[in-house]
Amino acid sequence: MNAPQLEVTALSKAFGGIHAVDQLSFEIEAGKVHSIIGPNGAGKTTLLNLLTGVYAPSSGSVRLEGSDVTGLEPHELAARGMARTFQNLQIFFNMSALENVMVGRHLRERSGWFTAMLRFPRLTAGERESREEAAELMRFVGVGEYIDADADAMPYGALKRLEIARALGSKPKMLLLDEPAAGLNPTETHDIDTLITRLARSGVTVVLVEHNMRLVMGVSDHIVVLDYGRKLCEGSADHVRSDPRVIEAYLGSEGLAAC
Amino acid sequence: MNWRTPRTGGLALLAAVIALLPLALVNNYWYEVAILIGINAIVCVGLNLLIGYAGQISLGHAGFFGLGAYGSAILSVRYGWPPAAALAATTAGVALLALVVGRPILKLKGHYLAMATLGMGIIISIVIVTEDRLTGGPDGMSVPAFTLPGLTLAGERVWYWITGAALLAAVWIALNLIDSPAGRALRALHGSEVGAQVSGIDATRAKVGVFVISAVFASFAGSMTAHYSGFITPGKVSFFHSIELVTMVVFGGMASTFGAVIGAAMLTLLPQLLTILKEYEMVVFGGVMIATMIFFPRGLLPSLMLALGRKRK
Amino acid sequence: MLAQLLQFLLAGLTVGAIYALVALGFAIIHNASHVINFAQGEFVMIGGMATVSLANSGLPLPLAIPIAVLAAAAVGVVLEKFAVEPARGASVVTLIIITIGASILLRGLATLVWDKKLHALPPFSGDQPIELAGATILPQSLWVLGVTLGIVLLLGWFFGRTLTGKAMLATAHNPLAAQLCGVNVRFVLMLSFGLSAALGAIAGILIAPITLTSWDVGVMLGLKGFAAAILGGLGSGTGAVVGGILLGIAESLGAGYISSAYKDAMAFVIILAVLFFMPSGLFGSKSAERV
Amino acid sequence: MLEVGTLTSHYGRIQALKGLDLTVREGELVALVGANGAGKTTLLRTLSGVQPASGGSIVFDGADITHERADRRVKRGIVQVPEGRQVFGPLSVEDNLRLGGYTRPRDEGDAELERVYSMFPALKERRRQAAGTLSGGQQQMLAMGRALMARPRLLLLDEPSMGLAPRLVEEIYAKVRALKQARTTIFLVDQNARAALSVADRGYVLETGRIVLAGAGRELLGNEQVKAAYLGL
Repeated sequence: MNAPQLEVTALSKAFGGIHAVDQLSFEIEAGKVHSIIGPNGAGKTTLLNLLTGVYAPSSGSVRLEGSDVTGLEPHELAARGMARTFQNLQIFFNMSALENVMVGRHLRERSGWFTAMLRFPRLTAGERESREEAAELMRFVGVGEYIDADADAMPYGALKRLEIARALGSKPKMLLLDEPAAGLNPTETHDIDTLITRLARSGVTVVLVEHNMRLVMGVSDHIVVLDYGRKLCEGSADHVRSDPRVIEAYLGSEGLAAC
Repeated sequence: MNWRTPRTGGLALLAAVIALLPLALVNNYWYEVAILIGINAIVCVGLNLLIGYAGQISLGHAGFFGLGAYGSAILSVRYGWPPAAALAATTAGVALLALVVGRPILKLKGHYLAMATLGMGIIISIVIVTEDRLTGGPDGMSVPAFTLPGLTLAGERVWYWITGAALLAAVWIALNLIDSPAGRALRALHGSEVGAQVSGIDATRAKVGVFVISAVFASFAGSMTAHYSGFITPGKVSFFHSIELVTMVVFGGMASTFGAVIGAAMLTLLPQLLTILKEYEMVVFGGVMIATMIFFPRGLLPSLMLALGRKRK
Repeated sequence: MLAQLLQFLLAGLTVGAIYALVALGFAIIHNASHVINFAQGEFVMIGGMATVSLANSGLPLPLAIPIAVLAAAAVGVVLEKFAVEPARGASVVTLIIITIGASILLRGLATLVWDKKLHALPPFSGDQPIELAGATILPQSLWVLGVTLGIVLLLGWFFGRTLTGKAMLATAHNPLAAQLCGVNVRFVLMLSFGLSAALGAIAGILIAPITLTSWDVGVMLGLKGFAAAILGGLGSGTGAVVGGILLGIAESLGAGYISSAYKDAMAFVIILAVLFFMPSGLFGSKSAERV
Repeated sequence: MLEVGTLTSHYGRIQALKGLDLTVREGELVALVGANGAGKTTLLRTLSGVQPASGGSIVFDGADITHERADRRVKRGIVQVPEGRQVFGPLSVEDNLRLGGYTRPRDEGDAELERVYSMFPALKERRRQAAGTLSGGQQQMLAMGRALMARPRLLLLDEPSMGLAPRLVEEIYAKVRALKQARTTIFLVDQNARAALSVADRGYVLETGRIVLAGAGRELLGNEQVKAAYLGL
């Protein structure tokens, strides 16, 4: 087995004394689909925020491809190949759909402020390339029909995929998706399912936080189950599905059902 | 060439207005008003990059305007520098200052940022009023005309064309910036700061960058004012002028470069027109400000475009 | 030496108490609505000017003062109802421009209703300075300190003991949950504008006998009050009071020992210095951004 | 008692409720289950009036309250325990409770407070403590106690078990059952489908803003579709 791409060790985050993520350790292997599941309030989104630098951890460490990245800023982690989407969409509603995806290419743009302000020819060429690639990405995630639309004129389901396109703009090595299927209808969810599989096949490591179990069980190579910020168990879909602790955490205790 | 994009059609329209406006300027007074509009518009175009596009408030930009004006004045009067060198040195100095203070200031958010920029502006203003040996204090100081080797630039007509050209350049630069990777980064910060950060944008660096650019625009306009009018007073450095500038930007429409120009034009003209109201001037002015913001919270130009767009559909 | 220091401290304390009252007004409105009310200084002006004109028309001070305070409170409520409420949901900058417009409008009205001259209000109880360990203090300063202390205690009682006060705190902390408890948040909004206008007016009346008053006296006082509120940490009542007193004392010491020309700059130098190290002020809460 | 007809609501630009019908009868405990993002919380907020309805109607006790202000609805007896507790952190436990009784006559306050304390003795011990320092379970108790102070005729419970340990979930549900026995009408929303449906008289399943299934609580609990939706079984 290869060295893990991401190594999380004893990671903790406390908000005002309450541990949202508590002494969490796990590993993520390159090119696989990893899912993080758990009941509401289990700390999944907090974990994603820690991994992508949105929050600084209270303690513990994160190593990416062997080097310590604990406490780095989000843009520094992005530069090391991490990209993500958000449960509460963080779309730039003041921009067009295409521009949203072009922002995702930010790290790969070559022209700086001066080139931009005086509009040197180099910029125009770069812009053309950027636009074409962004349009291509939009078609790839299945929102090609909105290439000329403003972001605030797009339906919810399309916005979720627009965010994925933006995340892909940086050509990430690792893509973290926070509830990509929440609020989507079954057809849309199925499309996300296909998209994740295609991404994984193209070599991107996918880290998925999701409530839709059918989606999770279908696509994941490896699942980490969280409860109260701690790791309840981890393993393959079949392994996790048959763990009684998981069933209890999800459906509530058997004792309750009996009364 | 697509004439309907702002960079081509909008610039052409602005150039046409600037070229034809002298037909309507019946005397030197109106030339003066037109120049004042142009100068305010240059500051607002820069300030709009910061407030409208990047979403960072500044209630202290009159400070940069004042530093530009007084920097040019002091270097050319007290130290005998040629005006062009004074202008260049002042602009560079203001850019450097904005870079240094921008970093800690722009880490602040919301009302704390408003307070810090406001404080910065007021400190600059108080220093200018107090250091009267250099600045002439509250009475102001006179400034020589702008000269280039073998050429003296003076008179309303000459400055009208200089201001017009400078405004066109300012608008062109702003439009270029907006429609570029750097400009998209700024707009992204406004749309969602965390979304921008995870896309690889260094928020602090981008904010400081646009802060410096907007400070340079203001400083340059200040230097122009000093040489054009030949006399400067601390009034243009005051807190009120900072507020006036922000109001112009918001009034015309945030995140709209031409909106900033229109806002500058409207709010420079309005007090001239309101003088006929004499003692009611302030009441009406305040009332217009409130009403405009309530009925057009996005500013005049964007609201107008929205209405037009709806009609077309 | 020591007497001089004491003298500066007393002067700073007096003006600091005024800043504290204005800052409390900023904090109360910000808590209820997240608006920074740039017209806050105008309430100070209205308080002073209204009292002067009522007193000149022959009304005794004990009657003129409450009428002036109520008038200012009414202006505050009207401001909320007709300028702030219709713009609900607008951006922070838009709201700032609206309150600045209101401030210009109120100043314009003041020049119409009154005039552009400076006015003096007689001190409440004579102007015979009182000796105090080598320093002197005006009786009016004692009024300022006493009334401010009284108001701080009264506000403490209001927010700490009454259900209406607690409903205001609750609304500030969590408007959604307050609504679910049956609190009418619009009423709370109006109440907070009225209350902070009254506080501003009282500040204006207290200080008028010391510094004179006029139609434009509110601008600097408003800005200093804002600085004090930010220094303390927006939204914290204790912060507003401490911020106000600190600014007043720093200003007075700065003017006395450093340079009187830079007296007005002191407040802003301090606020910048503090914000660079404590971006949420002295007592402000550091809220983690939830994504 | 409560009749909701073709209710729609938009959350920002998203249509969260897409024409939703349901009824709650006096004395009933009705549960609503559904996945994250299905619109459960939006529905409760629309019922409480803190989120505007964009279409349809809400009728309570025969009166159309679709566009009534939130505080008036509390006076009518529609009281919500919001998702994530939302206690007033800096205020004391007792202040939180007293604010719950904000709409009630002042002289009832003390008696009501004793009633709530007798139901939640843990709160009485901590009456002077700031609510923000309580544990998650205690905060949930406080949120429920705060709602009870308003003497609700219809109690809306949003995700009472969220983020709580199983033992605490059982404790909370024991209180819910006690309330039910006291004939309080309850509308309960929970992601913990088993817990919610097992105490409910009737249940609804919500999926992307629409009711897709309705029936008796036990019946839904055994439904294959419900099982599948929650664990991919």
